Amino acid sequence: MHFESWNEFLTMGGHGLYVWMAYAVTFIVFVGSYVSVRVAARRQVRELTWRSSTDSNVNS
Amino acid sequence: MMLVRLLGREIKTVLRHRADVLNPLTFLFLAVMLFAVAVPTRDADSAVYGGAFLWLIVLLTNMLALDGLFRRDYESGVLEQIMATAQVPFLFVGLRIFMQWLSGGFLITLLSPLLCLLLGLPFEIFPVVVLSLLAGTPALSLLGAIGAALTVGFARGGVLLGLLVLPLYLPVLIFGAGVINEQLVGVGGTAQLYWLAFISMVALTIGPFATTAGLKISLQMQ
Amino acid sequence: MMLVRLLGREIKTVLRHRADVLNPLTFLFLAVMLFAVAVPTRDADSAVYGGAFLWLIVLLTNMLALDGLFRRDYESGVLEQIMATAQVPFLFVGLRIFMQWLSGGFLITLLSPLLCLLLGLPFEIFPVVVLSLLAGTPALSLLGAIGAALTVGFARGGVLLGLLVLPLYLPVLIFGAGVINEQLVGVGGTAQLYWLAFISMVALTIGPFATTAGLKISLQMQ
Amino acid sequence: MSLKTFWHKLGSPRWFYQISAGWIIGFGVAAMVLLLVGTVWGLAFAPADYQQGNSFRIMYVHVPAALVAQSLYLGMGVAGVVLFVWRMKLADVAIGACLPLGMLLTALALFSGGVWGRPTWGTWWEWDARTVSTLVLLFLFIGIFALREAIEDVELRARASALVAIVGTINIPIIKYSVEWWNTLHQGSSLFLTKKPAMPAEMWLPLLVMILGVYCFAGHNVLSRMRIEVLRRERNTQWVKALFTD
Amino acid sequence: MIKLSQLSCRRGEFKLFAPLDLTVAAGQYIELTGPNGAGKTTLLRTLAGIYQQYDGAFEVEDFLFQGHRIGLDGLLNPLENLTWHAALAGTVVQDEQLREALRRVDMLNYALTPVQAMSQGQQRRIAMARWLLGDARVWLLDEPVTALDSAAQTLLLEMLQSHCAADGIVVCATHTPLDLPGKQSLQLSAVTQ
Amino acid sequence: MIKLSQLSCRRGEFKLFAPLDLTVAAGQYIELTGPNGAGKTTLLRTLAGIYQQYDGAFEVEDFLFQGHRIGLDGLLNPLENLTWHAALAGTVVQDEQLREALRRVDMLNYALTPVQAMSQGQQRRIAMARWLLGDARVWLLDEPVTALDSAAQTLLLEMLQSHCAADGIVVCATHTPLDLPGKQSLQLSAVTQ
Ligand code: HEM
Ligand SMILES: Nc1ncnc2c1ncn2[C@@H]1O[C@H](COP(=O)(O)OP(=O)(O)OP(=O)(O)O)[C@@H](O)[C@H]1O
Ligand SMILES: Nc1ncnc2c1ncn2[C@@H]1O[C@H](COP(=O)(O)OP(=O)(O)OP(=O)(O)O)[C@@H](O)[C@H]1O
Ligand SMILES: [Mg+2]
Ligand SMILES: [Mg+2]
Repeated sequence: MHFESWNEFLTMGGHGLYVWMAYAVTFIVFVGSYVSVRVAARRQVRELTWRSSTDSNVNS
Repeated sequence: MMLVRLLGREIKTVLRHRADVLNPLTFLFLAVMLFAVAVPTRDADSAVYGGAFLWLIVLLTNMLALDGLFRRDYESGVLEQIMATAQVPFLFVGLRIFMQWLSGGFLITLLSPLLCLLLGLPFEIFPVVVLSLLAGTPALSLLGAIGAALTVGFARGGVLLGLLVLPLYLPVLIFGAGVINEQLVGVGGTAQLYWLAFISMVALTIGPFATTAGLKISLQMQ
Repeated sequence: MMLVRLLGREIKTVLRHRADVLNPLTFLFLAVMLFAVAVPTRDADSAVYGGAFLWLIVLLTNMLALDGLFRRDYESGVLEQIMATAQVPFLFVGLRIFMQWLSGGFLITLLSPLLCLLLGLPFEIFPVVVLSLLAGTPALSLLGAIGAALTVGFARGGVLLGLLVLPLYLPVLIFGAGVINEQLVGVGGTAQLYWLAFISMVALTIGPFATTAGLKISLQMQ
Repeated sequence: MSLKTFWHKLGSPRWFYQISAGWIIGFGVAAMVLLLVGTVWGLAFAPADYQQGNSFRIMYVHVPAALVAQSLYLGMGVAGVVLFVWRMKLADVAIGACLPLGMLLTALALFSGGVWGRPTWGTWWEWDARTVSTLVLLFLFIGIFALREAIEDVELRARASALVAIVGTINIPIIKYSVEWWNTLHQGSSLFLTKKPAMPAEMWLPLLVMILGVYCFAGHNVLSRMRIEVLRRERNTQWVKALFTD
Repeated sequence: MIKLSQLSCRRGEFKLFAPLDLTVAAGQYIELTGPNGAGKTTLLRTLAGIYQQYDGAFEVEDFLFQGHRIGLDGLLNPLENLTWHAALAGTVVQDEQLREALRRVDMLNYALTPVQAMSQGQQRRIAMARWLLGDARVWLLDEPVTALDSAAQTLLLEMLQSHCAADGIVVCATHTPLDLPGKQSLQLSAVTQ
Repeated sequence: MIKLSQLSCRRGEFKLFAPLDLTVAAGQYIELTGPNGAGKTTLLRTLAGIYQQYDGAFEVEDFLFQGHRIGLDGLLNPLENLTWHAALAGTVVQDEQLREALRRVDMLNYALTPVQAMSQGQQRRIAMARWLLGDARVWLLDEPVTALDSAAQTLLLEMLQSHCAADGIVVCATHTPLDLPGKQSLQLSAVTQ
């Protein structure tokens, strides 16, 4: 482990603000795009199941 | 009164469809970037050029958007209908100019701090830049509309538009860039700011009328 | 052969009517004058800005003229006829691009010494400016035509055109302004000149084909 | 299965839907592991840079974002060629899927670069070779995005964005070279797979892990967006209906 | 009520037709005929106040004008176009009236499609819906039959008949005669250039 | 010779009409009829190679196409436009042939006027002159009767008759039936959206 203590790890020799800001935004970007795809997929599944169930009983 | 309600509805409909808001902004950022790339040295007085260039590019973006302002309505016969049916045609023409300013000049003003950042202008003059743009861009749209109205009849009006409109734009540019330079040098540029606002007022009074007259002339040629 | 004679006649007819030659020039002179007015200090290194600014304005003028390049033929049905009747449509599209370059880029190149004078550039770099414009402007017209072809279908294509085309213009601007700066500093800028010519060659190969494909797409929307 | 049959099968959306499930899970897991290991390694264990101190750790986020963003654009160019030459509908689905992540990663590269520049160059924004080429990349992405927004018709939108992607890709090397020539204040490209990297091994190894991690993430994200688009486009076909009648 | 006294239109310094004198009472249908280039469009645009190079005088009550051009904004859909036109004429229309007009021209299921994504005849039908909404007494129509299919042509005849019956006036340039009661034909003779 | 096999056009993913099978021999006149929005223009633009969103296949020999749009450059005068079109089709025409074509459509004295300074009907006549110059065997015409006065309508009929007589083929979308010998009508039924 490069750093001796936790709080040194956090301050990063004075550059902590920048490093954590960059990593925070990266985390948001990655998780955000993952979640948005998941939500879109789930919404589509709900929509398609609803459509096909109404279609099936319409023409059955 | 009744007319205001009507105009409200027109703004909603026109805005929803034609305010392709995103494009003028990205075009502007690109142009600013091209400037910063083209100008190799970065030093104090480059800020002066930066300010002047910002105004020049706002002016050119405005002209690019103006060229198409009336052309489509001219070809489709909508202008014909405005002149034939409306009791107060200059009101509807004025509304179209307002829409163009809203999705052009006004938006640029809102985002000008970002542009200043890219141009490397010092922080303290950001408010002045915003103010100068706010005061100046209405004049750009109004005066530009006159040129657009007159040249809509010609096939390649775009560049003739430049010819007609640039002399009208000259004072706006001089004062706009002037405000920024004065501020940079420290001498308060408020005098130019008032001049800008004054030009916009004058443009507001003559703009819609002159544009309507210009459109009437172009319609004779159709 | 026969086709060349035909094209000769086409150039004559199109040139006589549509090369509103005067306009790109006047627009350019006005823009250069605006620059001279906007930039208060006149000193040695302003020549650097002058060179960069000249290229930037040539680029933006080109874009202004491009916006209307295909729009009128699109509306009048002439583009429809080209795609329907011509065995080799990209030839006639290429010819239109050539006409636009002739009355735009090429003309600016011919008159650039005058512009350099206005911008206060030293005499000895006039030939370099002319050469760089000659090598660079074909690429501007050819690449710009691709953007114009794709955006002709949209109402306010002008600014979307800027968005599509400016990134492609960046290298031309960098090398164009670069050649002038190198020359000013005394280091021979010939390498960049070859790069400009190379970009124009690449643009010549992909330009007409991509533009024709773009026009075909826009015609589907009519 | 020979490449020929693979290529032929790629034409059928249904086949793509079936095989992509496995790939998405594979990429997802790999990305999770690689990114976790890479971040921890880069943040906590890699030695500090003797000049920049710890701020160089932003590189582990900045470089992968920039590289993957560029490869996504090149991927769109390739998909454009596939669409024009072989008229494959899936290529348009690919372009539509790469676009959002590409824009996001370019913006991330710009942001992280700016944040990194603050302590090292003293300003948030510095006009130099790398910054300009990334900004141009962002505008190339926005150009295609704006064009796709402007065209409703699916087939026309496909051909128009394919054309712009191809022309853009042809220009990327020219833009890169012109920007490089123009002035390179930016740190020389220190990581070439061919020559020995300027950084010590324990510095660029986590970078390699992060780059692979982000590539896997991109694979996962793009493929899942493609699956959604394929389902949307084939929603009226029998096989999709059969899938969803429980 | 329309009154023309010694009205003749000019293109540059070239007179298009001999000066006209005409008074049109309520309920009448004037059919403007003449060869191509006789000046029918120019006359109608003059009466509509768009074209201003004429000699003599004329008076026209509140009118609506339909030229060779459709006059609709291609980006907006029929509902928005019709609302905008009503605002132009200073009248306020409820949504119900708009739908009724579109139903009458059989374009209700295109109510939300941008006008540019329609066929020539469909766009013409939207323009016809516009006439129904205004309360203009005088209709100035320039070749309204263009691009209309047989169903739309019969609808056009019905609309003109009911407008004239309600004391309205129709002045219509056309190359295919329309049999309406009380038709008065106005022949513009072509002048060689 | 024209051959359609299972040809149907699409707007987005919406099919406009049922697939068509048709073989047209030399000398025949096909009249395309159907309500507004049936897809006549789309079919003609597909046959002319302008519109590419179709299913099925078709073959058309060398053809000329006349759409709703005039297809002439407004800034150029008729002579220049006709020369340009001939160059487009790859044929060379002498001045004499141009004047003869303009004389036939009675537009000789407008030979030097820019096309944009002409009435709708006059512009249509210049387009008709263009048909005379090319040697295309197949004529694809979209509502050619628009804006033509009675004299021009009779001229149109004569031209179509002599073209068919000379083993040419005419495919014409129109709302007003044209009585030509050997007429075969092709009805496109409208599909509700
Ligand atoms: C907004 C600012 C910045 C942008 C847009 C940017 C962009 C980029 C890009 C696109 C790359 C990948 C180059 C390639 O294609 O291989 C890169 C790599 C790199 N950047 Fe930046 N950068 C920025 C700021 C910085 C700063 C401030 C530093 C350090 C002081 C830095 C250090 C590096 C390093 C070390 C690499 C790795 C070299 C390589 O892998 O080729 N960058 N940057
Ligand atoms: N530019 C367009 N974009 C999208 N859809 C269109 C466009 N033009 C026409 N359509 C649609 O395609 C269908 C057929 O149009 P087309 O112009 O071929 O009809 P048409 O038979 O020529 O009708 P008309 O007799 O009115 O000319 C119509 O339903 C119309 O709504
Ligand atoms: N834009 C214009 N500029 C100059 N002259 C024009 C213009 N439009 C028409 N003209 C001329 O004016 C005369 C009358 O034109 P107008 O359009 O009124 O004829 P019209 O009766 O409508 O013919 P059509 O039946 O073909 O529509 C014609 O000789 C024409 O050449
Ligand atoms: Mg007329
Ligand atoms: Mg049609």
